[in-house]
Amino acid sequence: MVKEIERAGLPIVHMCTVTPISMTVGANRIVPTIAIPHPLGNPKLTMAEEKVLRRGLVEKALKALETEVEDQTIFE
Amino acid sequence: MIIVTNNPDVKEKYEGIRQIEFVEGGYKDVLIRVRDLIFEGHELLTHPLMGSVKPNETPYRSIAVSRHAGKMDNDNAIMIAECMQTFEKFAAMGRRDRGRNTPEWLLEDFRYIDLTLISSAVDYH
Amino acid sequence: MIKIVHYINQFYAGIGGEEMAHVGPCKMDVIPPVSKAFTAAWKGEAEVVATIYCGDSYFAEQTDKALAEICELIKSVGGEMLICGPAFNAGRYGFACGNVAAAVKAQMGIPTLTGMYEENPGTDYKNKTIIVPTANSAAGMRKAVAAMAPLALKLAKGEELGPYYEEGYMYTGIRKNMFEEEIGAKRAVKMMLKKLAGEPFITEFPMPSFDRVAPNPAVKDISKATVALCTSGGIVPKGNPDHIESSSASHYGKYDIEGVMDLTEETYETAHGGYDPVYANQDADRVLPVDIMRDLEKEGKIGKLHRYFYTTVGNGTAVASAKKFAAEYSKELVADGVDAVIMTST
Amino acid sequence: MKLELGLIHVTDLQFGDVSKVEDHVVYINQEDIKNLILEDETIESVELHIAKPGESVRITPVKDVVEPRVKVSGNGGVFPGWTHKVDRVGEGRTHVLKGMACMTIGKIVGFQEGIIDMTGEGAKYTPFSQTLNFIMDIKPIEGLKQHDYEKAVRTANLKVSTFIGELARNVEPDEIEVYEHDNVLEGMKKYPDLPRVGYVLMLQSQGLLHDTYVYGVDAKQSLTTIIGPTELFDGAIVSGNCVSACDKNPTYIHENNPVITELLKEHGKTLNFVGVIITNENVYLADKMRSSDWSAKLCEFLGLDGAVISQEGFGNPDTDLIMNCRKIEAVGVKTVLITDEYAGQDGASQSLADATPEADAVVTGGNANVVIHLPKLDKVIGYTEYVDKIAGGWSGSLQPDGSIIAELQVITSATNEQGFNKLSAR
Repeated sequence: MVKEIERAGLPIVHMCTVTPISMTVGANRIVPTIAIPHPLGNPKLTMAEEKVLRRGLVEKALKALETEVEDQTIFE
Repeated sequence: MIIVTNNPDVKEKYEGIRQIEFVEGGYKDVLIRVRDLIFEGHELLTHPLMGSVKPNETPYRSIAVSRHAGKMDNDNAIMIAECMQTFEKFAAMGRRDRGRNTPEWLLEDFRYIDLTLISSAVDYH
Repeated sequence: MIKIVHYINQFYAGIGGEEMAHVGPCKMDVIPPVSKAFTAAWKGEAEVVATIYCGDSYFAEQTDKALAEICELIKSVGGEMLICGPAFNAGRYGFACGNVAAAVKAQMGIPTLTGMYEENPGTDYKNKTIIVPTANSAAGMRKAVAAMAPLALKLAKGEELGPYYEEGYMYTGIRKNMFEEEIGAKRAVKMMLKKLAGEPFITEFPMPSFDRVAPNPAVKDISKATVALCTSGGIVPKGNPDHIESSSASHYGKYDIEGVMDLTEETYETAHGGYDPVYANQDADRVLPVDIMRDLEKEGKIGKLHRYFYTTVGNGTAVASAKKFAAEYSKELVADGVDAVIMTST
Repeated sequence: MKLELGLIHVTDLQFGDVSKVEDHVVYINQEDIKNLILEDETIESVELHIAKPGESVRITPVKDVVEPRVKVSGNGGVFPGWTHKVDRVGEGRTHVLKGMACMTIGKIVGFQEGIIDMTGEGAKYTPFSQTLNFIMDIKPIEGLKQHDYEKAVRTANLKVSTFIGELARNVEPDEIEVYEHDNVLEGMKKYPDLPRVGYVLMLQSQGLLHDTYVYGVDAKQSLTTIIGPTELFDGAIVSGNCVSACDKNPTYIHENNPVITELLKEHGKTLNFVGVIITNENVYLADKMRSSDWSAKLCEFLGLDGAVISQEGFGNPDTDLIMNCRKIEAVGVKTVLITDEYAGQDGASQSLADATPEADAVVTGGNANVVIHLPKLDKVIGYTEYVDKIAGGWSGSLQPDGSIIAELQVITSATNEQGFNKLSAR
């Protein structure tokens, strides 16, 4: 899926928990996330804390989009 | 180890000997549960597609994972994903209704084969 | 004589370049030289009875309409086969050729064939029509016609094509059984000897798509960019209005989030059946971060959050249908002027 | 090591008063066979049939197929560990009743499978439409468990095949094939310039109805090991595998292993055939890791340049195949794989459950999902009521007129993964 969007000419960042799957589906920019049922959140935190966490991840994804890569890259 | 299964015969044989996680549901539900356990860091011990009985024929599935949960194993995650893909492929062929209209005598055989296959792995380890 | 219809774009029809890409399908009054080259190659066994052109933009933007018009034109001249292109390395022309050839074959049941460069995105249709590889520019026209014409003739006559590597079309990925001259074990030993000697050999089963798509260049200035959100986590408006299935989804969702600042328990949920949905149902931002994107938009950290998000249900797997969905909606994203995409998966 | 196969070309198979081979005709006294089979107290009854190429006959559900052979000189006897004591075989002379096959049928489990048609569309796909077939329909005593039934049927066929093979002991063969191979040292000295090629033979070993035996040992309990090529020609490997009709390896195909035959033919000419590595296909992942590690290690120890790898069965053996390929290529040994495909009825789906870019040389036995239409045949030996239940069949496969619409995978050995057939796919 990620590959199709990349093929259409759009830079794409894949945010997902199981990064090896992201690698096999051919994503080039990968940002690892928290957990399967809540990739961009953590129900153990307060709403405010969660937003900080989520913002951090999204900013990392934007950074990835602004970064030139030559090969599949995981932005830890 | 934990045996994830929807096969009552497996439950009956290993109850009290091994940890059983019984899944109310089909072949795919067992795959999904195992996938989630892998994501939680349990190690996959048996191949999810064991046996030559195709996933669109038998409604039963038993898969062993480790009790211990550590860091998620990447190869396991890929393997379960590939198995789910293979399952979907056979499901899309839509030949059989995976047990819904299968006569009891045949279901019995499917349960028996699933039991003996998982036993071939579990009993030696 | 077999009646063959030829599909080309506005450029090869001599109508004009990019400035004329908006024109709709039209039958040419005079058969153009590119079509005549095919007729000549068929040496009296077949001929191009009509040439249809269509602007590349028109086709990309109104695909269904264009296809209907093209099918109508083919019927009106009694076409028994359709050839498209060759498109060489022209991306949108290649897409149109592949799409037209695939759709006409599926809808009208007549054989179709096209030609293009191996890296043309239109080669995605190689499992739905026969695509002949060509050079990457029109300088290879003569060779392309020479390669396409005999295959077209075979197809038009209803003959079965041999394997792709003998006939010279692109590997379709559609597996077809056939009987060989020798048993498998002998073939394996022969293949082994060739592999050991470093001689060329042809595998009977090419391993599936290890093809990688090269990364696109980075976004120059994200603060000016329009960023779209997509997810395979099945986030949908509460009530799942389009009935996206919880697994093996047969369609994808496209939802307008104009004015939506935050996904709440009351307004959004997940249709995903593969994981515990409680957390996503409580707060769908945990899967699709609309709240953060709005904040960043307000702060000028991104140019704009795209008005629509796209959603599918994956099960951590790359199923063929999901691939098709993404291929479809990525074209919309491009057309809508999106600069970059964030895809989230569960 | 040298083994001579004395081929006796069988031109006809008949029931007769005395069991014997005379003028290329095999005569079988039914009582001889019945007495032999009924020695086993778990067997209630047996019915015997003969089916010949071209006849309008359908045989189903087929369990195992065996070629009758007898060891006339050299060490040991055929099917060591079963009908002869465990003793090394593969040298001397063995007589073969070429052109006939012994097969067992019976309801072991409901979805047990395998159709052999002696004429028509189905006959094109199974090699056993070309053999004179001696068929044993074996019924168990009441209440016999499936695994005991499978064992009884398997053993019965080996006993009968040994008995029939014995009839050929003193018959002058029509043709003698000589198979010779060298030990590692000799081979290296004799053919220093030829590429060193081995064969990795994967054996199904997942459990009941999915097992293979080597000299009587269940392959799942064995580490990957080395076996002499000609040992298989004396029945060292026996099949207990009766699921996935199209791509399991019946004992007959082990006895006639086509990869070994082809490699022996080329030995000393275009290549130096170093040896056969047998490895298993277990359910337990750690076993898979260990067995494939061992395959690669043995390829390395033998100093191979190349290895042909053959598979057996569907699904998780794909994982073993790919692991073997990847690890063997990683130690610098070039591989060619033999497999078959489940690409869907339209051929558009992914063929294997696993893949790797190293697998760049693959031979395929064809797509097992292809739908075929088998005409009604005059006579059925066995039970077609199971056709709706077998792999590749579905509710309604058996048509009211007696014809069958089903996938190719219903046909015994249609997509064999040792490369026994001419069927392929592109």
